Amino acid sequence: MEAEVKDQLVSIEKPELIAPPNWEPVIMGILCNWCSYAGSDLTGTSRIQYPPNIRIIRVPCSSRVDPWFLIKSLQTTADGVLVSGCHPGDCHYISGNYFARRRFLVTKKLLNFVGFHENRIQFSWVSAAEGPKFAKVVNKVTEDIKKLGPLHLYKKENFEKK
Amino acid sequence: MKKLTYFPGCSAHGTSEEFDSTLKLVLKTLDVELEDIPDWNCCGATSAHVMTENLALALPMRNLVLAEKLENTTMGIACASCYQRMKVTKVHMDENPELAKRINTTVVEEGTYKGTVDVKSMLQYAYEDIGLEIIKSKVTKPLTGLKVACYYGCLLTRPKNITKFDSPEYPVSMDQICEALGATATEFDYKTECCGASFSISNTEVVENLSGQILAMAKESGAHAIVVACPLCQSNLDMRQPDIEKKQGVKYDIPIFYFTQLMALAFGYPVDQLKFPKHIVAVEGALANIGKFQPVPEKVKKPIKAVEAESEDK
Amino acid sequence: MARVGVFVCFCGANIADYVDVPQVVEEVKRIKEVKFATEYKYMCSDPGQGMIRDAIIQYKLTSIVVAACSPRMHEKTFRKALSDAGMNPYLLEVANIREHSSWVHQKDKKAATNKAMDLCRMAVAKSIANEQLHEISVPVTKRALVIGGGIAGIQAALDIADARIPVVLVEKSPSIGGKMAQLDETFPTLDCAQCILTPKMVDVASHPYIELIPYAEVLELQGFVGNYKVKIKKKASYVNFKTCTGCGACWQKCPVKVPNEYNMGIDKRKAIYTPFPQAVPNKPVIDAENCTMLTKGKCGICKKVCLPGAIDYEMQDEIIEREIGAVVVATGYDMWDPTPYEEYGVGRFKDIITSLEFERMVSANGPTNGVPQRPSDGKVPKNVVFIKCVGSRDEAKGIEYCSKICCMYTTKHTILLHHKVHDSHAYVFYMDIRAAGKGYEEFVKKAQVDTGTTYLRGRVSKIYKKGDKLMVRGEDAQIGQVVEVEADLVVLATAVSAPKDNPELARLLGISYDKYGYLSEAHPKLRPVETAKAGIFLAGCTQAPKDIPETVSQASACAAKVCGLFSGDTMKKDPMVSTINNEYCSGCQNCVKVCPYGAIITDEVPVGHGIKDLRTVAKINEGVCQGCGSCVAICRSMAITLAGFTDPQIINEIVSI
Amino acid sequence: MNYTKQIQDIAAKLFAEGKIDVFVGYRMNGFDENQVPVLITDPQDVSKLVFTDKSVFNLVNYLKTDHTRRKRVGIVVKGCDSRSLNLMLTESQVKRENLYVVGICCEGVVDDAGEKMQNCTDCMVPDAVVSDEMLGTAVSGSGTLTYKKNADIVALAEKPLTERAAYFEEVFENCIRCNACRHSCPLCYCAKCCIDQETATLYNGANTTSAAFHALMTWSLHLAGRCVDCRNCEKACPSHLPLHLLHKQNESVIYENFQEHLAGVIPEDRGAFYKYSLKDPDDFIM
Amino acid sequence: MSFTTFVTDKAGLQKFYEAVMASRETYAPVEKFGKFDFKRVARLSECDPVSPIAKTLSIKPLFFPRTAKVMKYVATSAGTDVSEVDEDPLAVKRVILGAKHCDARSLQVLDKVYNWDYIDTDYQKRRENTVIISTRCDKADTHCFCTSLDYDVENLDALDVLVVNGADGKTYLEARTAKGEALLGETFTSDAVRVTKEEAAPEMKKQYDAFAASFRLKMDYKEVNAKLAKIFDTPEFENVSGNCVSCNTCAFVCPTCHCFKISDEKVKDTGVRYKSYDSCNNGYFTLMAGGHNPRPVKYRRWRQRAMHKFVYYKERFGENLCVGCGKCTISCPVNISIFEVVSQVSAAAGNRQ
Repeated sequence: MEAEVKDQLVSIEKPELIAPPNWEPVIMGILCNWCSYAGSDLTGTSRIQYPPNIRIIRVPCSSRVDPWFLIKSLQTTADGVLVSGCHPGDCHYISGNYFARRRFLVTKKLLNFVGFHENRIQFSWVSAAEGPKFAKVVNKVTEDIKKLGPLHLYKKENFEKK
Repeated sequence: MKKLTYFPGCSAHGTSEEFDSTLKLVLKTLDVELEDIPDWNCCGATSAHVMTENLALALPMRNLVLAEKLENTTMGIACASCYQRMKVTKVHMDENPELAKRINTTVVEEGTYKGTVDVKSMLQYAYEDIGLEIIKSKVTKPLTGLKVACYYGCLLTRPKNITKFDSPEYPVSMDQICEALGATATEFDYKTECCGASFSISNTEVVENLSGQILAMAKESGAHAIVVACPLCQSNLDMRQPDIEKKQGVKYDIPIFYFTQLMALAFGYPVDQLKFPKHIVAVEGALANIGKFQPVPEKVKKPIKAVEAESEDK
Repeated sequence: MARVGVFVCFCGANIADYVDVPQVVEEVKRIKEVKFATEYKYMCSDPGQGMIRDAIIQYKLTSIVVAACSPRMHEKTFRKALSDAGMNPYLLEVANIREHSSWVHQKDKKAATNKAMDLCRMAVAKSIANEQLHEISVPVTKRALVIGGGIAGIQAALDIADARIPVVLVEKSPSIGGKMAQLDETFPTLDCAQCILTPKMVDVASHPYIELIPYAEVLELQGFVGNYKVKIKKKASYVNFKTCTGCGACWQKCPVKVPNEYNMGIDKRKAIYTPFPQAVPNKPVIDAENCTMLTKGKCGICKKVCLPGAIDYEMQDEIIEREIGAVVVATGYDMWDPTPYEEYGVGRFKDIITSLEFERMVSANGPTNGVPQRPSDGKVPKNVVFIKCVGSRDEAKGIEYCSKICCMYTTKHTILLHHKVHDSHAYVFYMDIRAAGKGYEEFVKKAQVDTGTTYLRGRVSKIYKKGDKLMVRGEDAQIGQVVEVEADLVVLATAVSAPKDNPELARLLGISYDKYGYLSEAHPKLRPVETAKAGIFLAGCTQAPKDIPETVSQASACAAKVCGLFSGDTMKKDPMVSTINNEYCSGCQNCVKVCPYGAIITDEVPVGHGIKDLRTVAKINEGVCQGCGSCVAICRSMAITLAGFTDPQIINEIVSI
Repeated sequence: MNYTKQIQDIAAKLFAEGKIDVFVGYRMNGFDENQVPVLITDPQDVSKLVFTDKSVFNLVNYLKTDHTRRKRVGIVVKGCDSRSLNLMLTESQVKRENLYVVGICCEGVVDDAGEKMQNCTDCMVPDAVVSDEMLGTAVSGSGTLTYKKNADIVALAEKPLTERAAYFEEVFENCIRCNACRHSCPLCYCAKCCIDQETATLYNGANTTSAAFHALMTWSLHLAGRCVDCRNCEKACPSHLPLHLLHKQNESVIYENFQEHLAGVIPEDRGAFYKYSLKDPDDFIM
Repeated sequence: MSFTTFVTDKAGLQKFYEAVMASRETYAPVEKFGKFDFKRVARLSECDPVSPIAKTLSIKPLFFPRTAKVMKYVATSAGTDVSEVDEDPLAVKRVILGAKHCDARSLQVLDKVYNWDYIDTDYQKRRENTVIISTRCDKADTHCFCTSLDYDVENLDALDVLVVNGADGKTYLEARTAKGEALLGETFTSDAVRVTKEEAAPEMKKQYDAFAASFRLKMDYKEVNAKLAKIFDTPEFENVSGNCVSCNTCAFVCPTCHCFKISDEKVKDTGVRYKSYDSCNNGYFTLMAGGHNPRPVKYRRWRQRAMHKFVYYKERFGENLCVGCGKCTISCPVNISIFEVVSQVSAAAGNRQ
C-alpha cells in the first residue's frame, strides 16, 4: 500500500496533493494562424501521432497572446500552456513575434517566481513546414507536464476538473 | 627629436648595407633617432609561412613583443619582406585576440602581446610620418634633371586590407618623394610587377625574364634610374642586369637606387658616403643628368585622390 | 440568448474512423446554448451545406459551429453557406477535429473522441461571443503614381492610362526615356532603341490620362492603399514650359559648356539644355549649378534670345500634391563605378571606357557620330578589348550578384563595333557567357561567327600602357596561359547597381530594400511585383537587374495589379481588424509604437462629464490594419478589440473544457 | 534633507507670478512627525508646505486626478517620482508645459519607524531626472549606473519551488482586493482598469485568492518595464503585502535579458514591452 | 439577569484561552506581513489576543466575508440546476479572541442593516453562533476616537466576555451576555476567583478612566450629526477630498462598511455566484447600466461616505455608521482621517452660519 502511494503522482508545487488515478494533463496550446497553426495542420495531414492532451486555440499572431490568457488557462482548465508562433524574422505581421518574445520571457519568469514550475509555461517557434517539429514539441510538453503532476495553484477550487 | 623603433632585418647588414647606412644618414637630417629592437630575431620570411603558421606568426610576434617594451608607438622596417611579415602578424593578432593569446604562449617569456606598436615600412614612415613638406625643406642639392622610375615591388602596398597604405596597383608615394627631391618620376606601369624575388638563386631564368620586363618598361618610360625600397628588388634588378642585357641584347645601364640614397644625395651628403661602389650597374651615367637641363615641367603628380578626380575630365 | 447549431462531419472515414462522431454530437447537445446538433458524411458537400442552411432557418440559429477539417481548409466554404442562408458569415466557427484530432490520435479512439468533444465545446463557447462582422470597404482614389520615367515607368504609365486610369508620372531628369534612351541598338534583335522608345515617349506626353511631371522628385508619401497623398517637388527649370516653344535658340547661344551626362561626359552640353534631341518634354532647363546668371548674376544671354520670353531666372521649386491610390516604383539602375579596379588603370588611362560610354560612341546620334574613337587621341580603334564582369560576381572588389545583361550587351557591342569599324578586331575576356533568354544563345553564337571576335575565358590581371597602346594581360584559362593583348580601346562591362537614392526613397515610401539597395518584393516567387506595403508595386531594375523585355513585362504586370486594385470604387477587406473603445483608451499611444503597419494614429475626443476639453485617444485606420492583434495584447486598458479574436472569445475557449 | 524653506519660496513665487493654479507638496499631518500630501490652491497656504526625509508619498499620483487635470501644476519630485513623471509625459498623460517641476536630489526617505526605506538604500536614480529647478546637490555620483538586484528576490529565487509557491499563496490569500495598490500607483491611470472590466470580472470579479493572483499578476505585468520602485503601492496596502517582489522580479528579468534602461530614466522611453531587439534571448523557446 | 465576574492573573487568562481553543473553533489575530488578521487558530502561540489596534484588521470578515459564495449552478441544455453552496464554514459554533471594543460595537451597528427589510440569514447564523471575547484597550491609538461616539464604551454589551487588565496586575473577566456567561461557566477553571460586579468595579473603572484619558481625538458627534445634515452642498468636501487617491482601502478595512458587489465565475457548465466587498470610493460604484453615474467625481463620493456614516445611517437606524476605530486613517496611504474630515467640514459649516 505504501509503495502504491509512492508511485502516485504528486503536484510538483504542492507535494501534499496527489493526482487522481489515470490523471491526464490538459495543455492549452495557443497557436498563431500563419505558422504554427498551419504547422499543426501539417502534422495532421502527415498523420504524425502525438499525445491527445493538447487543446488548440487559434490566434492571428503570437503577439495577440496576452499574458492574461496564460494566467487564465492555468487558473482554470489547464495544467500547462504552450504558445507557438512563427520563427523570428518570419512573422506574417513583420514584427509581432519579437514583441511577444519579450512578454513571454517576463511572464514565464514571473510565474516561475511565484511558484509555477517553469515547464508549465512553454513556448516554441514552429513554421508552417514543421509538422514533425510540432509533434515533437507537443510530445515534449506533454511529457514534461505529466512529470509535474496536476496543477493546483490558484485553481478555481470549486470546479470539478475532468 | 623623434624616436623610431627600428627593425633592420638580416639584409641591412649584408646585401642592402647601403640602404641601412643611407637611411641612418637621412633620418639624422630629418631629426629622427632610431632605436634598435634589442635581441631582434629573423622575421621568418620567406620560408616560415609556407611551413608552419605557428612559426610564421610566432617569429614576428616575438619582435613585436620586444618592440612594445621600447615605448615608441611606431616600428619602422627597412626590408619589405620583414615589413610584410610583421604587418601581417600584427593585423592577424589585432583582429583575432584568441589567436594572439595562443601564439603568445610560444613567446611568453618575452612578455604579453598588447598591440601597442604600429608597423610601418620606411617608405610609409617617410611619406606619412615625416611628410613631403619636411623632406622638401631639407633638400640642398635638388636632383633636377634626373628621371627615375619608382619601383615598389609586390610587398610594400599589398594586400591592401593588410597594409592600408597607398594604392596596391599604382602607388605614388615614392614618386612624390622623388619629385620632392627635385627628380622627375616617369609614368611607369610596372611599379608593382614581380621581380622574381628569391628565384634569383634557384631559378635565375625566371628572374631574368621578370626583372628584364621591368627594366625594359623603365627604359621605355625614359627613366635614367630605378628607385626601390626593397633590398631584394634592388639586388635582382641590379645584380642580374648584366645577364639580362646579355640575354636580351639590349644595353640598359639603369642603376638601381634605394630611395634613401637619393634622399641623402639631395640632402647634400657627399657621394662617398652613399656606398655607390656597392652597386653593380654604375651610377655615374645616371647621376650625370642631374642639373644637366631643366626638365620640361611635366605634369606634377598629384596625390592619389586627385588622380581619380582628374579621370572624370575626359 | 445564443442559439448555436453544431454540425459534425465524418469526412468520409477520415474523422469517423477515429472519432466516435455520434458521441460527440450527444455531448455537444448537452451544452445549454446548443439548440441543434447533427452529423453528416461530408459537411462540405452540397447536401451538407444544405443541411446547414436549412437548420439555420428552421431552428433560428444565431451562430454555427462546424466540426470538420482545419478552418484553413473550408472556412470560406462554410461562411458562404451561412451567407446563402441569410446569416452573417462571420458567425461561423470551425472546430478542427480532423487535423487536430482524428488524424493525429489514430491509435486511441477514446482519447480522440474526448479531444474532439473538447474542441467542439471550445468552438461553441467561442461562437457564443461571435459578433456580426461586415467586410470593410475602403474608398479608392483611382489615380496611380509612377516614379521614374525609364522604359519601366513609361510602360506602366501607358498600360494604366490605357485603362482610363489617370497616372502621375514623376521623372527626376528633364526628360523621360531613362537609360534606354542612351542605347543604340538592343539585343537580341538589334532594333534601334530610339525607334522603339521614342514613340512611347511621345505617347506619354500626349496621353490624356497621363500627367507628366519631369525634373521632379517625390518628397513624401502619406496614407494607405487606395488613399495615398503624395508630395512632389518640381525643381525649378527657370524655363516656363507653357510659353517655351522648344526652338533651341537659347541653348545654341549659351556660352557655358559642361560635360554632357546623356553622352556620358564624352562631349559638352550647355548650361541651358535639353538632354537629347528627342527629349520629352522637348523643353530646355537651366542647370542652376553651372549657369553664370544664376551663380554669379552675369550673362542673361538666353533670356535675350528667347523670343517667347520663357526664361525666368526667379523661378522657385514648386511643391505639387496629388491624391493617389497606388504607386509604381520604377527608378531603374545606376552603372557601377569601376574605380576599385586599380590594376586596370581605371582613371589613369583615357582609353579605358565603360560599356555605356561605348554605347554612346557607337550610337548614331552620339558624340562621335556613331564611330567609336579613342578618347586620348580621337583615333578609330582597331583592336578593342571587352572585359566582362567588371564589378559583377566579384566579392572582393565589386558585388556578389550577376548583373544579368552584360553578356548580352557585350555581344551586341562586338557586333556594333564590327558594323562601325569593319577592320576592327574584338577580344572578349569573360567568366561565363550567360545567354538565357529567347533568341539569346543564338544571338551570341551568330555574333561570334559573324564578327570573328576572340573570346578569352579568364580574368584580366593588368592593363598597362605601352606607347599609345594599352597592354591587356589576362589569363586564357582554356589554354592555361597568360596572354597579353595589345588594345587600342578597352571597354569595361561594368555591373548594374541599385540607384543610390533607393534607400532614401524606400524610407519615404515605407518599403524595404536589400543590402545592395534594390527594393524588396513581397515574395520572391509568388509576389514579385508587390512590395510588403499594400498598393506599392515595383517595375524594372529597381528591384533587380533585368533586361528590357523583362522590365516591360514587369511594368505591365504592375499595371495589371494597379488596374485590379482600382477595379471597384471601393476595396473589400477582411473585417478582422482592431477597433478602439474611446471610453477606455487612456491615450498612452503605446499601440502606435507596436503597430507594424502604422495603422494607428491619434485622435481628439471630448472629455465628457460636462468638461469642455479634448483628450487624445488612439484611432485605428481599418483600411491599413491587417489584424495581427499586437496592439490588443499591448493595450493595458483593454480598450482595443480585434474582431474575430476578441478577449471574450478566447477566454470562452479557455474556460470551456 | 530639508528643503521646506526653498519649496515654500518657490511655491509663493509661482503663485505670485501667476504661473500655477495648484501646488502639490507635503504638509505635516498635524499630530506626529509624519506628513501628508497637500494640494495647495490658495497662496496663503504656502506656509504649510514642508519637505524632509518624511516626505514619502509619490506625488505624481495626483497628476491623474481631476484636481490637477487641465490645470497648471507645481509639483515636488524625488528621483523615483521624477521617473514616473517622465513616463507620464512619454505616455501623454500630462503636458510638460502645464507643469512646474521642483526636482529633489534625494538622500532617501524613511518609513514610519524612522528607518531608511529599502528602495532608498537600493536607489539607483536618487536625483530627479526631470525638473525645472533642482534642490540640493547631486547625490548620484558621476559614472555609469550599476544595477543593484533586490536582495529579497534573490533570496526568494534561491528557495525551492514549493516554498516559493507556499509563500506567494499566502501573499495572494492575504490580499483583500481593495485595489489600493493600483490606485496609489502614479502609472495606473487607465480610465477603467482592465481588471474591473466585464471580460475580467466575468471570471475574476470576486475577492478570492485566485482572483487576487490574477489581479496582481496582471497588474505587475502591466507595470513591467515601467515600475519606478516608489513603493506607493506598498505604503497603501492595508495588508502590508510585499508587492515590490513582483515588480523587482520583472525589473531584473528585463534588465538582465533585454539590457533596457531603468523605467523612466530616459525621456521618450516607453519601457521594455513596447520595443524589441533582434538580439533578445531566444533560448527559452523551443 | 446578572452576570459573573472573575478575577485571575495572566496565567489564568492564558489557561482560559487554551480551554476555549480546546473546546470551540477559535478565531484570533494572526500576524502576517506585519499585519494582524483574524484567522482560525488551534494554539495560543499562533496568535496574539492583545494585538495592537493600529495593526489589526477588523472582525467584520468573520460575519460578512470579503468574498462569499451565494450559490452554485450547472447550466446545460437540460436546464439550469441551482444549488446552495456547501455548508458555510463560518456558521459553526465559534469563539473570537482578541476582538477590540470597536469591532464588537461595529456588529451592533451592522445588525441594524442586516435585520432591516431583508433578513440576512447567513449573517444571523454567524452572529448567533459566535461568542466574542474582547480585551479592553489600555491606551488609545493616535487615530482612535471611540469614546467620542454614540455608544458607551465602558458598558458595551456588544461583546460577550470582557477582559480587563487591571492596574493592580490582576485580570478581570466579565460576562456581558448570556452567551458569555455560558462560555465562562463552561470553560473557566477553578483557580479563578469569582467576584461580584461591584467588587470588580473600582479596578475596572480605574482602568477605563486611564484609557479614556488617553484619547488625542475628541469630538461632539451630536454637533457633527447636526451640522453635516445641513451642508450637503458645501464646497469644503472638494477641499478635504483633494489628496484622496480613491484607493478604496478605507471601505475595505472599515468594520461598518457593508457595500458589496455580485459576480459570477463560470468554467465549463458550472458556475458560482460570489458576493464580495465593494467601496463607494470606487468611481464606477454608482455607474448604472444605462451609463449614468450620479457620483462621477471624487468629492461627491467622499461626501457620500461622510454623510452615510454620520447622517443617513443615523437618520435611518439611529446609530452612527462609525465606531471610531481609526482603521481607515491608519490604512490610508495619505493619512486622511475621517475624524479630520467631518470636523473640518462641520467647522466650515459653522463658519457659514
